[in-house]
Amino acid sequence: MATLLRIEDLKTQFFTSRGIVQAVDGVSLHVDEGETIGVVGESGCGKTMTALSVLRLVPDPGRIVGGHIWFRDRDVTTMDPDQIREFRGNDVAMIFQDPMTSLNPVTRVGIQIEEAMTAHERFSPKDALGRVIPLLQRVRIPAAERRKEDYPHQFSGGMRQRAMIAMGLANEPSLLIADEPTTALDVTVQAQIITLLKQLNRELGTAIMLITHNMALVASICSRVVVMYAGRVVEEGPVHQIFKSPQHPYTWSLLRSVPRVDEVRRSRLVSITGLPPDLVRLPPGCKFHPRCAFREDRCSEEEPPLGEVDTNQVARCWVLMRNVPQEAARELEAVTVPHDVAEELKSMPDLEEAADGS
Amino acid sequence: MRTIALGAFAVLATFACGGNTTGGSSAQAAPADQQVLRINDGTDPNSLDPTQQTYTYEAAVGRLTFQPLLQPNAGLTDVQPAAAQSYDVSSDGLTYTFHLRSDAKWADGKPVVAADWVYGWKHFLNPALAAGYVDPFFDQTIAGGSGYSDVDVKSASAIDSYLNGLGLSAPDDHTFVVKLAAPAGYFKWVASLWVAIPLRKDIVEQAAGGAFPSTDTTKAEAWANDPKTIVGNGMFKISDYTAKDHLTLVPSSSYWGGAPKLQKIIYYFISDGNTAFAKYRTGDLDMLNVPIANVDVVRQDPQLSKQAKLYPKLSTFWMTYNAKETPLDNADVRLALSKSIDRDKLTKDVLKGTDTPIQSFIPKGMNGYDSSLGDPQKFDPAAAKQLLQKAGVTAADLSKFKLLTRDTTGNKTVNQFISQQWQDNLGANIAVDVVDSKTVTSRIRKGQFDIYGPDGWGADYPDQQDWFDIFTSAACHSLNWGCVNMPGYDALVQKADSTKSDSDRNPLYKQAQKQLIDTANVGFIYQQAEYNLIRPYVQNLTITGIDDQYIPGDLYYHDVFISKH
Amino acid sequence: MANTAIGGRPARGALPVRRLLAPSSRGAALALFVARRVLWMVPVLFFVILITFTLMHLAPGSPWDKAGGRQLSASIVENLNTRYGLDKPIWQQFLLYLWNVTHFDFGLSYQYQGRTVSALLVSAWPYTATLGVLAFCVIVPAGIGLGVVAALRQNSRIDYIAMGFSTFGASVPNFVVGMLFIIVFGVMLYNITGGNYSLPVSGFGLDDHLIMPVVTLALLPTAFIARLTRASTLDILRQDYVRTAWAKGLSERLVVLKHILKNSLIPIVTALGPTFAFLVTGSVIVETVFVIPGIGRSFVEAVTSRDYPMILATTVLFSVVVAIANLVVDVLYVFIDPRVRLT
Amino acid sequence: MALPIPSAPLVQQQDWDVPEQVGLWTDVWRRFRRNRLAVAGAVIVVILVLDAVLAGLLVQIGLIQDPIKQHVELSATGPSAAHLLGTDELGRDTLSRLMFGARISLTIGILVQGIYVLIGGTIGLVAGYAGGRVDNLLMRFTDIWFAFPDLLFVLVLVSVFSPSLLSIFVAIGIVNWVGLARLVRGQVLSIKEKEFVESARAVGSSHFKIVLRHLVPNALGPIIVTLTFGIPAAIFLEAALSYIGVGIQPPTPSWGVMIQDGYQAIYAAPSQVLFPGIAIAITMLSFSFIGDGLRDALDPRMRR
Repeated sequence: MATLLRIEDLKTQFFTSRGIVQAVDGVSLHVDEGETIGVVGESGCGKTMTALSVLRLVPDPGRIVGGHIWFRDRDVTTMDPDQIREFRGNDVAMIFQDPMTSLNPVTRVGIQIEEAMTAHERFSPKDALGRVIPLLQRVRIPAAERRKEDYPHQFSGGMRQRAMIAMGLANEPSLLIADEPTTALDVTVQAQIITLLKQLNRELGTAIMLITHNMALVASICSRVVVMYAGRVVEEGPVHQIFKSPQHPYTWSLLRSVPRVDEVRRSRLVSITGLPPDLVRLPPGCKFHPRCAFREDRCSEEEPPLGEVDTNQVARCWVLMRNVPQEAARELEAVTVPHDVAEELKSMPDLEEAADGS
Repeated sequence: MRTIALGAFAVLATFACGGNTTGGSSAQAAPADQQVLRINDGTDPNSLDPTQQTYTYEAAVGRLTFQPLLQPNAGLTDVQPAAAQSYDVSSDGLTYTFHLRSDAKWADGKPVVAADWVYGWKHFLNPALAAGYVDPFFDQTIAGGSGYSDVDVKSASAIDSYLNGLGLSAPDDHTFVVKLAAPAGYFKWVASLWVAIPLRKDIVEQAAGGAFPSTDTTKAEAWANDPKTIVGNGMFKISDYTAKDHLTLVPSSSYWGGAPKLQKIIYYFISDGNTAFAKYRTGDLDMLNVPIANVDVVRQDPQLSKQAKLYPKLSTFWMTYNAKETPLDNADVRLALSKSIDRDKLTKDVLKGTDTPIQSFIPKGMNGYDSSLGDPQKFDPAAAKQLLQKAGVTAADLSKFKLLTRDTTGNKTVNQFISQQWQDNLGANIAVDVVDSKTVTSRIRKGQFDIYGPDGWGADYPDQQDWFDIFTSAACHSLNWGCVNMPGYDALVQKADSTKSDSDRNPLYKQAQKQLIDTANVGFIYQQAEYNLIRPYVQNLTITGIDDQYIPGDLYYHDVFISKH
Repeated sequence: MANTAIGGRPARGALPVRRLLAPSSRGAALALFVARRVLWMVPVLFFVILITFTLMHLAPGSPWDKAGGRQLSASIVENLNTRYGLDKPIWQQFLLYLWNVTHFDFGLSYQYQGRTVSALLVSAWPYTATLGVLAFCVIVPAGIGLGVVAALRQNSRIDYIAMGFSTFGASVPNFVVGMLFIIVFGVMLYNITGGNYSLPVSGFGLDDHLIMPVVTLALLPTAFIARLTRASTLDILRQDYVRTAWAKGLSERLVVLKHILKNSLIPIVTALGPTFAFLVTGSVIVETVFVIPGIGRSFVEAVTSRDYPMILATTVLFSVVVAIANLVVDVLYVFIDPRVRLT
Repeated sequence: MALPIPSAPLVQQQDWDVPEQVGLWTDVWRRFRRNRLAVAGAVIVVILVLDAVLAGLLVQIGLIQDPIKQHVELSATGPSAAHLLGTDELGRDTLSRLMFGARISLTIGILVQGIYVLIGGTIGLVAGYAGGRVDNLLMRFTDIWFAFPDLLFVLVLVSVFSPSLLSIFVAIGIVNWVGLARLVRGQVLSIKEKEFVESARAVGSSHFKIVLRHLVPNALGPIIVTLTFGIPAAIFLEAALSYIGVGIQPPTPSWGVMIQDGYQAIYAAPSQVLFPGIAIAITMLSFSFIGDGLRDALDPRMRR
C-alpha cells in the first residue's frame, strides 16, 4: 500500500522560562493508506505533540524546529497558512481526548459539524446542511434531525465523542488522528467508540492513527504499533509481533502492566518505577536507562540507534529482551497477554444499533 | 468653574473709575457681515426676564434687550438719560417725574407708553415672583412698598392691593411718576438698575394664554421662556438661544437712538476658563477675561500681550471675622490678623499682579476713597504680635480657628496663602476649611464659622450709602456675617443716608469708614482688577469699573464697531 | 427551521416532528421575563426617589442661598418656599411628588425660573444622546477589536501598545485629556496652519465639532473594554474547543468571531450595559470642557444648586436608563450562552 | 551471559531524573515568581508603599523639600534645578507633594477595591450562584444603588461627620461596587453551568468549596481588570470630592487633587498635570501586572 503520511526526524520544542522542553526529539514514523496504527507511551512521552505537529497545531510556546512531515507528496512543515488551513480537517482530521470541553458550548452541534464542511469548498452550504444528519446517523446518534439542534451540554460524554468523530469525518479525510478518544469515557462507551472506528476504517478506508496509553485498545484495533518514550520512538512493529516478543524493556514492561480480567493468575503486576523523565533535563544515553531493570553500563553513556530486531520490527536498545535470560524476566513475572485474547478482542462482534443515546 | 470676581460675590453695576475707550472712531468700519462681536458670558442667565436677573452675567443680556429709565454716564460721575428723556425731582425729594421719549418704540415697532412702565415695575414688585433685587432698593424706597414681605402670596387680592398701593402712576402716555416714602438722593441710581424696566401687558398675557391671577407665577413668567416673546425696548433683541451653548443678539430696528452699528452679538456660555482661552487663541472670540493661571502665558506671548489690558474694578475684598467666637470679638486680635497679611506678595505673586493691595473700605476711583485711613491695617508682623500680647491671646488660642473657604480654585489658592501668612507671621495654625458653596452660605447666615473669606463687595449703585449699610447691626447675619459690635456706627450711617447734599454726607461716611478700619471689623486685603484680552479691531468700546467681569463695556454697545482687519 | 432529512433516511422510530414548543416557548418566556423586569422597575424607582428625597432635604444649604453677595431676604425666601410648595411637611411633599411623577409632571426647576424640569431635560438630551451613542459606536469595535488582537498576539508589541494605551486612558482624567486635545488640535493646529484651520474647541455641531468630545468620552471606556476583552479572551484561548476549531481548518476570522468571541462576550456585554447608560446620560466633565449643551452638567449642577426637582428628575432618569441597560444585558446573556437560564 | 540482577534499589534519583510534586500554593508562588512582569509590579508597589510611609522621614533628613512650604514667587513652574519636578500654583515642590500624595491616593485607590470585592463580589457571587428569586432580589437591590445619588450622600455625610479620609472611603466604597457585582454575577452565571462544576456538585462538595475552588479562579480574569481600573477611578473620585470640600483639606496633597489644581495652569505648566498622571499610571500598571501574574499562576490548566 502507498504511504499516506511519513514523519522524518521531527523535532518539536517548547521554549519555556524553565528551559527548552524537547517534547518531540527526532521522531520518524509512517502511516500507509487505510492502515490503523497505534502510538503508545506514558503521558508526556510526546505522542500527542507529534500528532499536533502533523496538523501544525502546536500551542504556544511550542514550535516545530526540525524534520519533515510528508503527506503523500507534500511537506506539511513548509505549507503556508492558507495551505495549512485547507489541509486541516480535509486531508487529515483530528479528534481529541475530552469530549466535555472539545465542543463549542454556545453553538449548536449541527452547525459545528456543518461549518467543518463549509470551511473547505468541497461542499456547497446546501450540500453541507444535507450531510449533517447522515453523518450523525453514521456515528450512531439517534433522532439525528432533532439532536443536531441541541447544544453540546445537552449531549452525554459518549454522544459528544461521536459528534466529534462525525465532525472529523465530515470531509472524508484520508487520515483520522484520534488522540485518546476513549480515555474520558466509561468502559461500555469505550467499546462502542472503538467498534465505530473499526467500522469507519473498513467502510471508508480512512487511515487511523490511534494515540493511547492503553495497550489493550491497540491490540484490538491496530495493525501496527509505535512505542514512544521521552519524545522519541523506542520500538515499532506489527502488533502481534510486538505483543508476542517485545524487544525494548520499556515495551516489555508496558505489556506486563496490562491487567487481565478473565484470567485468574496470582502474579504481581509490574509497575515501572519512577515517572517519565523531565524533558528539559534529559538523562544521557538511553533515556529509559534510569528506570530499566536490564541496563548495562553502555546504556547510560550512548543512546542506541533504532535498529532492526525482526522483520518489520525495530527497537532502540543495546540489550534487547531476547538477550535477557528467562529467569531474570520471570522474576519480574507478569501476566502476558495470550495471543488468543488479542485475537478475541479483535474479532469483537459489531454492536447492533446502540440502544440509547447515553 | 467660573468664579464671579474671585470673591464669589455679586459685582453689580456700580461706580466709575474713569471710563476709557478702545481704539478710535477714525478707523474704517469692516463690511456689514463682519460687524459681529463674539464674547464669552460664562454662564446661562437663569431667566431672560430682566426683573428676575440678579448676577451681572445675566444683566449683560437684560441690559441690551430692555433699557431702564436712566443709565450711568461714561465717567460714572452721574446718571444720563436713557429710556427717559429727562427727569425732575420735587422740592421735598419725594416725587420723581420721568419724561419718556415720544419716539421710544418696542422691538416690534409699537410705541412705549407710561402704562408699560407701571406694568413692568409692578410685575417686578409682585411678591409672589420674589425677584431678587426688590429688597432693599425698591420696597424700602417707593411709597407703599415697605409691606412687601408681609403680603400673603397665596391671595391674589392681597397682592393686587399691595401693587395698587405703590406710588407708581402714569398721568399721560409720556410721563411716569414715582413717589418715594422718604427722600433718597441715590434713587436716580436705583432707577438705572437693569431690573427697572417696562413690560408689555399684552405680550405677557398672550404668552400666559390670557389674563391670569397675580399669584400664578408660572404664567407670569411664561413669556420669558421663549426668545421670540422677549420683546424689549432695548437696542438689541434675541435672535436665537440654545441653553448652555450660546445666545445671539441682533439690532432692534425700532430703537429710538438709531440701530447700533454691530449687526450681531454672540454670547457663548463657556464656564471652563481654559476652553475660553483656547477659543480666543483660535480666533473664535473677540474679547476674553484671562484666568489668573494664564496671565503669565499672555504676558509672555508676543501677540497676546499687546491685546491685553488691566481694568481696575470698583470692588474690595476682605477677611470676615466672626465676633461671636472669642477672642475674635477683641479688635486688637482682628487688627493683628489683618496686619499679618503681606498684601503686596499676595497681589504680585499669587494673583499675578492683576489686583491691587488695599487697607481701606471704599475702592480707589470712587467718591469716598481715602488710602490714608488704611494705616491701622498696614502689613506689620511685629506690631501684629505685640497687639496679640496686649490682648493676652496666644497663637494656640487662634489655632483652634478654621478659615471657611468656598470650593473654587481661586478661593482655595488665596486662602492657603493667607493661612500660611498667619502661620509664618503669628505662629497661628488656622487651617483652610474648604466647603461646598451652598453649605458655606447656610453656615455664614447662621454664624457657624470662625473666619470666612475672601468676602467682598461691589456696590449696587455708585453711592457710599450702599457700601456702609452692609455693616449695620440690622444687616447682621445678612451681609454683615461677622456681626461685630460697632457702637455709634448705625446712627452715623443713618444720619448720613438721610442728608441730601454730598458736602454734608461725605465727612459722616468718612468717620464711619475710619471706625470700620480702626476696629478691623473686617481685614481689607485687595481691590480687584480684570486682565482682559480685546481684539485690536474692536473699536469704540467704552470700559468702566462697573462692567461685568467677562464683558467689558457692556453698558455702551451702541457705538461699538469692528474695523477692517 | 431548516427542512429535515434531505435524502438521509430518518432515524427509525423518530417521527419527523417539528419542535413546536421550543422556539416560541423561548420567545414567550422572554416576553414574560421582560414584562416582569419592567414591573420590578416600579419598586426600584420608588426606593431611588425615597433615598434621593431624604438625602436632598438632609443636605445643608437651601436652594435659595446665593453663591455669593446679597442674599435674598427672609420674606422673599418665604415667598419662594410657598411658590414651590416647600412650606408643606416633608412627607406630604414626598407623596405629592410621587403623584406628580406618575403623571409625568417633574415640576419646575428652581434654578431656571418658570421652566419645567422635563422641558429642560428633553430639549438638552438629544445633544448628550448623540455624543453618547457616537462614543458607544467607537467603544464597542475599538475596545473589543483591540482586546482580541492583544490577546491573540499576547506579549507581542501590539499587546504592550494596547496595555500602554489602556493604562494612559485610565490614569489621566478626561478633563486633562480633553484639554490636551484642545491645546494640540485647537491652539497648536491653528498656529501651525497659520490660522486657517483648527478643530473647533467648543460647541456642538453634527460636524468636526464632535471629534474631540466623542474621542475624549470614549477613551476610558475603550481602554476598559479592551482590557476586559483581552482578559476574557485569554481565558477562552486556552479552551479545547478553540483547538478543535483550528483543527477543522476554519479561517482565523471564523475561529475568532464564532468560537473565541462568542464565548468571551459575557463579561464584555455586562460592562457595556452600564457603560451605555453612563454615556447616554452625559458626562459633566466632557460637556463642561467642550461646552456641549447637554444634560451631563444638570446632574452635578442640580445638586450644587440644590435644585430639588432637577435632582430627582436626573436621578430617576438615570435609574430608568441603567435599569433598561441591565435588562438588555440579562436578555443578551441567554442569546450568548444557551446554558444560562432566565431567572 | 547472565546479567547480575540488581536486587538493590535502582540508581538513586538524579536531579534530571524526575520532577518532584509540589503543593498548590508553593506552585502558585513559584510560577508567580517566574513571571518577570508580575515581580516588577510587586517591587514597584513595595517602593510606593515605602515612599508613602517614609515620606515624612525624608523631609526631616532633608532629602526632599517640605510639601506645604510655599514659594509664591515661583508659582506654576516646570521642572528646574531647585524643584526637580517643578512647582504648583503656590510654588510648592511638586516632587515632595507627589511622594506625600501617595499616602492618600494609594490608601484610597487600593483599599477601596477591598470594599468593592467585599460588597460587590459577594453580592455578585451569591446572585449568580443561587439564581432564581435570590438573584432577582439582589440585582434589583443593585439597580437601586446604580442610581444612588452619591454626591448628595457625601454632602449629608460630611455635614454630620467632619470631612476626613474615612468619609471619602464610605462615600466611594458604598456606591461604586455595583459594576463589580454585575460582572461577577455574569461570570458565575455562565461558568456554573460548566461540566466540572456539575461533577463537583455530583461529588457532593459543599457550595462554598465549589464557589471558591471552581467559580472564582475561572472568573478571575475580568475581575482583576475591573479592580485595576478601579484604582485610578477611586483616586479621581477622591479628588472630585475633595474639590467640593468633602475629602481631604488643603494643603494636604493627593495625586488626584494635584491634577485638578494643575489643570487650572495647564497652559502655564502642563508638567504639573502629567507627573501625578504618570504616578497613577505606574501604580495601575504594576497592579495589572500583579493581577495578570496571579491569574496565570492560579490558572489550573497552566499548573503541570
